[in-house]
Amino acid sequence: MELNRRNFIKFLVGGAAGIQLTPLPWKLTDDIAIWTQNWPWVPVPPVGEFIHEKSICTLCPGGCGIEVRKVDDRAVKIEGRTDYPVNPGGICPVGMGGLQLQYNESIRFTRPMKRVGPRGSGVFIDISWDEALTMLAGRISGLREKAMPEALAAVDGNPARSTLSLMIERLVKAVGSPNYVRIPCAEDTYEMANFLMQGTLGPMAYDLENADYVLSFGSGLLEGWGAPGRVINAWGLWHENPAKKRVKIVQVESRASSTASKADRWIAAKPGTEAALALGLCHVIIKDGLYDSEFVNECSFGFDDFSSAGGKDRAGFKTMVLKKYSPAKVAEITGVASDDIVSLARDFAGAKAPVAICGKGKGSLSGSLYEFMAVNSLNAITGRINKPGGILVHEPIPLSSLPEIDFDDIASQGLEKPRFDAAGSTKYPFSNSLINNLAAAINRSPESPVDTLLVFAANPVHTLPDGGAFRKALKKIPFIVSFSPFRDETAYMADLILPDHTYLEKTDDIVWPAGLQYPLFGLSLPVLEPVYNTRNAADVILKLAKQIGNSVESAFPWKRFEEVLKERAKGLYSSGAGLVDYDGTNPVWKRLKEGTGPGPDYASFEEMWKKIVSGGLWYRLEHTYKNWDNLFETPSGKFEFFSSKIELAVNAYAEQAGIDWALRDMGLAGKGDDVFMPHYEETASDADRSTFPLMMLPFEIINLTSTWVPNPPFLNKALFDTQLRGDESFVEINPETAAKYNVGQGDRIIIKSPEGEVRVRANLFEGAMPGVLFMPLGFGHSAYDEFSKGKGVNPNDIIHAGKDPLSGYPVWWNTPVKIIKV
Amino acid sequence: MEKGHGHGNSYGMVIDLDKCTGCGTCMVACAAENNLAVRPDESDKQRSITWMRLYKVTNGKEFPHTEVCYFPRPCMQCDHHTPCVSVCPATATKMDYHTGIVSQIYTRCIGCRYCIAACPYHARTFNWWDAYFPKGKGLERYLSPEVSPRMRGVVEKCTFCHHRLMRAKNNAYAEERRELEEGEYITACTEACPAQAITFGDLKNPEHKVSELVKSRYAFRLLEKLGTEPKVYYLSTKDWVRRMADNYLPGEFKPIAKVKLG
Amino acid sequence: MENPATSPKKSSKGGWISFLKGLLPTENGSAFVPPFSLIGWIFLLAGFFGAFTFGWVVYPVALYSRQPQPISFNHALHLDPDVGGIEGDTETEKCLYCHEFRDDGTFSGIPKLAKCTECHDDPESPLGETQQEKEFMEKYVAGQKEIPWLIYYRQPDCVYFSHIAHVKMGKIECQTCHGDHSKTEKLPIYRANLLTGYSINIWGKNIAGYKTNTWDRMKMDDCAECHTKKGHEENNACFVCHK
Amino acid sequence: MDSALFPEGVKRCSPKVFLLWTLPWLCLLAWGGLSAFLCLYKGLNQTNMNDYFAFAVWIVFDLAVIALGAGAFFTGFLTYIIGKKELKDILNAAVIIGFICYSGAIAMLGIDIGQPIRGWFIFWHVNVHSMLAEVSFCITCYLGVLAIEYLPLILENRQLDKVKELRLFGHNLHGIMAVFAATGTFLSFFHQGSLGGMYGVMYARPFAFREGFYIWPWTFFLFILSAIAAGPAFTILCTKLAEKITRKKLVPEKAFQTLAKISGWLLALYMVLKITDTVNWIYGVVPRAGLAFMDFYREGPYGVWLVVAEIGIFGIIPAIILLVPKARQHEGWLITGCLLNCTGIVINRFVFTVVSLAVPVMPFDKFVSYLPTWQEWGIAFAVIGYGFLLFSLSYRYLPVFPRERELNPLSE
Repeated sequence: MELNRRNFIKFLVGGAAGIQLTPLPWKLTDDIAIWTQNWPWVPVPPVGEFIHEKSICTLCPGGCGIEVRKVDDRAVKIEGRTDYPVNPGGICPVGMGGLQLQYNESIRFTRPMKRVGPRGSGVFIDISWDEALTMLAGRISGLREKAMPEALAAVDGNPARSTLSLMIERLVKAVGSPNYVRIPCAEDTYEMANFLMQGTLGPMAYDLENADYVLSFGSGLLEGWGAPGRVINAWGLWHENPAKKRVKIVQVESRASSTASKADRWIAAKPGTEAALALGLCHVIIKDGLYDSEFVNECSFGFDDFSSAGGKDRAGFKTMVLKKYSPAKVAEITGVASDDIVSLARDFAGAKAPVAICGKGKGSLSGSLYEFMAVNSLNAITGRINKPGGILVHEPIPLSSLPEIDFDDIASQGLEKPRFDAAGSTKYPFSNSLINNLAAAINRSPESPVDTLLVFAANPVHTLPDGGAFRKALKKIPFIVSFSPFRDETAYMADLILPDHTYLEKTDDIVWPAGLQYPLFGLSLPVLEPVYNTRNAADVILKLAKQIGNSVESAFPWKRFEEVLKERAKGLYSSGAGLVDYDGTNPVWKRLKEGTGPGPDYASFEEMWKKIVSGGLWYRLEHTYKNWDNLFETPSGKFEFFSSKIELAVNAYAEQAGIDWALRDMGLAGKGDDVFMPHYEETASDADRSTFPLMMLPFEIINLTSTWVPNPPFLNKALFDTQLRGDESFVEINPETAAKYNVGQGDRIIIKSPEGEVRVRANLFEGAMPGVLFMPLGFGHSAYDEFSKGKGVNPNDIIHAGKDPLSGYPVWWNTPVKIIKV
Repeated sequence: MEKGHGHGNSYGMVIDLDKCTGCGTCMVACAAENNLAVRPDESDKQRSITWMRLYKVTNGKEFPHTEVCYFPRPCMQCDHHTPCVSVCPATATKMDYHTGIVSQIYTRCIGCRYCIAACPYHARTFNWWDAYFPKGKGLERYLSPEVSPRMRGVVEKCTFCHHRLMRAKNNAYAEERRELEEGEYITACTEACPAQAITFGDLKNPEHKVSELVKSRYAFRLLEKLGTEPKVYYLSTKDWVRRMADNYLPGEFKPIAKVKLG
Repeated sequence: MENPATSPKKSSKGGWISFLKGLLPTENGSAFVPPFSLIGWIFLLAGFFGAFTFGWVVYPVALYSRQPQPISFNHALHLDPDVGGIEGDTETEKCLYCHEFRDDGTFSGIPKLAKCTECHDDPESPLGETQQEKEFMEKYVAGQKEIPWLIYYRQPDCVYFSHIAHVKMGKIECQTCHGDHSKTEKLPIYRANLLTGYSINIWGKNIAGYKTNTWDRMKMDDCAECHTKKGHEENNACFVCHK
Repeated sequence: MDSALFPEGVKRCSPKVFLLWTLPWLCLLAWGGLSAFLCLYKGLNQTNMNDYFAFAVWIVFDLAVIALGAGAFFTGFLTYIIGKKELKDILNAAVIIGFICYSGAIAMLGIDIGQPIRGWFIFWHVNVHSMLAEVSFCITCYLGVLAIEYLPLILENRQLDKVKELRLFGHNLHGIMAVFAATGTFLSFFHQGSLGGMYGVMYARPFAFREGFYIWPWTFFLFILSAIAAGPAFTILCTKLAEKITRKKLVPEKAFQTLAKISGWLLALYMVLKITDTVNWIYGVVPRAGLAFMDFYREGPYGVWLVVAEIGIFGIIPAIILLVPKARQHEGWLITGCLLNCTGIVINRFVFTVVSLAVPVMPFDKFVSYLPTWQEWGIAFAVIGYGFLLFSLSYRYLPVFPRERELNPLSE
């Protein structure tokens, strides 16, 4: 019986038959199917115990309360807190996507590093913390030995008033350098305006929830302005009952943003003419006698004409406004119909609790001083200052200030030297930092005056609206240190990386969330163990100070950052007021109206501190409304429509070469007494309008970060394909304008400005003002990972930045451009 | 009005479009809650996986009278003759008459995409790729164990965060309860919405706010004429917005007389 | 085309019968050669039974891995009233002593080291002298390292299972699904399906999927069967057990 | 060289020529093979399908070939059940074409689904309400039937025929072919219908939705009718093509004429019903959804011309051609008629698949366009290549056309 072909076939046939009668083929089929259900390359999230940790989001100055849901030690979700007064439950998309910033190795620095590749290549090698600190301490001490401590400069993007930013400023000062520079934001302009007209230093505080008529001059209430969790919640409240809607929202903006198009009324004023509009409204209100005579007569200065020392007759605010801002004229300037101006003014003045607010977009970009003053005047003449639903004027939050530094000789000599950005000089008397000037100074001089630059929580290379000036300046700075936890564009330019924790891993404080109408001190707590070898920047500063020694060391007598926070909190306790418990049942803004609140809900400082550390906040309900007679700290002791401070400053500067020169040099087009009062200045531009017939205006959207914080990839899902398609971002352009250049939907165009050009696609949008191109901020990263790198273009690259008169802040809303169809 | 079949609950959602600001937090919350796959390029909206998707509509008027409105669109959990359920050949999707929620079982789905074709709301998306979790990036560390990540080649859709219902039940059981209070079970998007534009609850339970809201004169649903009886309702005082929600023959649409404000 | 077999006329009548006849070997008709010689049958059957035994005997063994647990554990000893400190009026309560419910109603499953160290916190704590016990103290307790237990009854990721719903609300005994472990002195070898990674306890020890006890198998049908038997058809809805 | 395998007494080209002839089809197969590999290994991202075009070119092809393959069961039905004996001469060809169409379609479906390995869930976890389940069941079973119908022909190969038991087996299979023809007919009627049902039941898609009789929407019956109208036409086309290529008369004209006549009548009947259905839809389903007929054709490349083409040019005209004896007896006209007929059915399947999905239902939803990738084309064309190859091989080695020998006597 040999095994020939036929028999072998029989053998196989038998086998085939036999196997059918066993489980093998059937179980195999099933198992292979089950294999596809459990493919090894599909991640299986580990199970464990669910834990919830409360903290505060510090991705923006809004400081919303967040609760992090964890599985054992792994964070799996961020949710809004309902037991935190700023945001009752909701947060913004960025905060919601926060975990993608925490758990993404390719956008984070995992340990200290030093540069090996060429600048900007982002090639670093790992080093130890000791090595890194020694390197930096050595460099700084070196500068001090060379008696040029001022060559140390710091760029700080942490919220103003935050303890960390104080520590950074303190470090720079202690070393002996005046060059502590901040990233400018709307609040800086706002505080300047307040300082000039009210003499107060308190932060921006709008009682939105209690207002019944909100006139917003470009504030992106729905684009992430202030604390998004709070403002958007307020929006919800305003629309609670459609049947009897109480609140009216009016948006002044040149583009149908979410805010503009969802508002009850949209006033489309040309960008940069808001001041004129505000004054136009004042005109109507004054003319119709709708203004608050009590406030104007009793508590204000410079409303009516007056004669100054020496019997010189001066024209007051009233005269100026009546003379120069008639609806007709304003209509001409702003492009808003004069009837609209009139009706708007009457609605505003007629409302029970109106408030006019300013700070364009998210408020993360600087504003125009005179515009803010004009809006302030609008609130003033209607008597909306320190009234429920109006603007609340507060003392700064009573945190105790850090002990005085006793400077050694090197330091004090260094501090004598002028700031590189000339902020606070006679030319820019009211600004305390001008980053655009710093860049200019460096670019101007052959050798960078800055030797060592420390960068904290900032990505100026990408976020500054300066047409790339700062990026250029960085190339000249010999030594750059980045404290960023993220691999951002600025960090790529750095020589030394001292990575900070992410906001979920570190202790930090929120001092007065942006725009909130009552004082609040929040504590952001580490809800996660640091996943990488990073350190809280504040603790790094403490270590650094030790190593530098001398007066620097003595300026930082603390071991850990928590000690500093606790020490500052002592001030809250000694203020003898404030609450640390909040259960979310009765919103603070409701209780605020009474102006009185229960006494402190803690007996001792230790008790208060323990509660703050657990609950995360301290806030105060007491507020004295309408205390106009003792509220203002101006030279006149009144609200100054006519700012004596400006007058003094201008005259002081004029001593050098006469008033006309002074005005010109300060960038003022206005003449005479106008310049001391809120007035409209046409934004100066050196560009030739015939070659650049169009305007480009960058805008912010809530589901795309435009600050130093990377964009969580989840948010890309929420972008429309008319905002980003593939790697191309879109510019919003009015169909009418598009037709002129025969540009169709989706066409590729080049936008050219004096600073350069970018390639984008066109999105035809009726809501865009004709003649203006609108580009979203936040695209065009050259750093980070595949989720954002190389996606779209960054309008900042082509912004033709001017200077705001008097304040000197960058003007980003006036870029002349032309388009070329590809 | 009697919703759903049999007894039990009929969970539904009411979205106030006047409150909705189009911020997209609902989308992000949904993605984070349900382990949605994120690819480097999410700009191809025909292939990007979203359970809750925002549609942007404008009234088409020219500058400066343009108005924009956003339609957040989860799965409608159609109550009647659910289009996707009857067509699925492998019984991978079913309507649970005790919750009114339409399930989708990824491990059962064979990826024929018939359900996608049958759904007029585009509420269903297909996994064209393997989930994107490159080695060494560590993205998978934020995944929640409550929702199973999907494999390539299957269809997925909004589940009304069904796992949250299970979570709520577990909590109740721990307290020896069987019945859930209103608000104990809400979806991630409802919870996240900073404008409180979304209300979630049991349409069958007169106590629940939703059953009140759906009676509003401003309430409407998407493509009601098709008779799919969605359990997702919308509210808007704007006629042009309500008109956007369905196809109308000339003269068919009945505007609501504007109510006086204040 | 002389071949009559293919010409339609013939085949049209009595197709069936001749068809079957053709298959059988028949003696009559001298020209006829039986299709299967004896040797042919031998080969056929050899193939048949070879495959048969392979499918029933070899395959089931080859399909599963064999992994011992990191260290041994003696349920019986821990539950012994004279030895272990484990209390509880009912069997279930005793199980829950270590395999406990969390406050949010979730189930902790296999205890974490912390649970063990509640009793075995220091060298003085009650413990035997075996090598395994030494290793437990040194490697895990001292080293604060979680024990990488292999879990027999871990369902795949697509499955959601609420213990509290079954144990607390459904009043189901632990052993109904897990069998009685209170008497076991050592942990069985862990066996996982090499293709699917499923523990053998899920698909069932019997290759044919045949089960005698309720705890022999933990497939979907077993859950459904019990739900139906207990009159809880509503719990057979997909999303009740799938996530 | 391989002449030993040829059917007796017929002439076949030389192996070289034959190889040359198969080359292009082999290339198509290779292209398809590569595409298939990519789609199975990397996933369906290799295609241009998306969540708007969930079904695309593959499904269009599937539906088309299945409809055109209907010639097999219908010819079988006419031959064995109705007893049109003259069709025996073309039946083998019809069966092979059917087999090609169905096996091709099933192969494509296997790649089209996202989880092929779990494909059998359709059968194991079947949802009886799903038309797709019905389709899957029927076409798989029917493919089996076709295989059985194909088998005896294979066994008639000259060499295989030498093995006695095989010959007996084949011979007896022949005997009971009527049974399978009946089964095939039953199965086919159902799945052809269910394919139409698939679209008819998508009642949230006003473009495709139809009312109907009991659980079956009108499209169910329309699809059956259109399939049996086009199937024979396609059989005629293929056979004619074979005749042209081989430069031989393979089938007596009578067979063609019978098929053409029947096809013509069925097409005419189909057209009547199709038009009624369309009108009924325009005044029923469409306005109820708040739409007007023209709304479906406002955007994109799919205009009303599609309707005109489908019903007019590729419906009524071929019907007339095939019904007028004078016309259909003229070969040129016959072929034109059959071509138009088949094209019409393909358009119909295309419209129901692609246009149904392309037309947005939500008012604020936008129209998106779709073009297949080379991978999609590759798999689609592979089916054609496979068809040509299998038919050529069958023709070369099997007595596909029983009358070939007498129609083309070898000149010694």
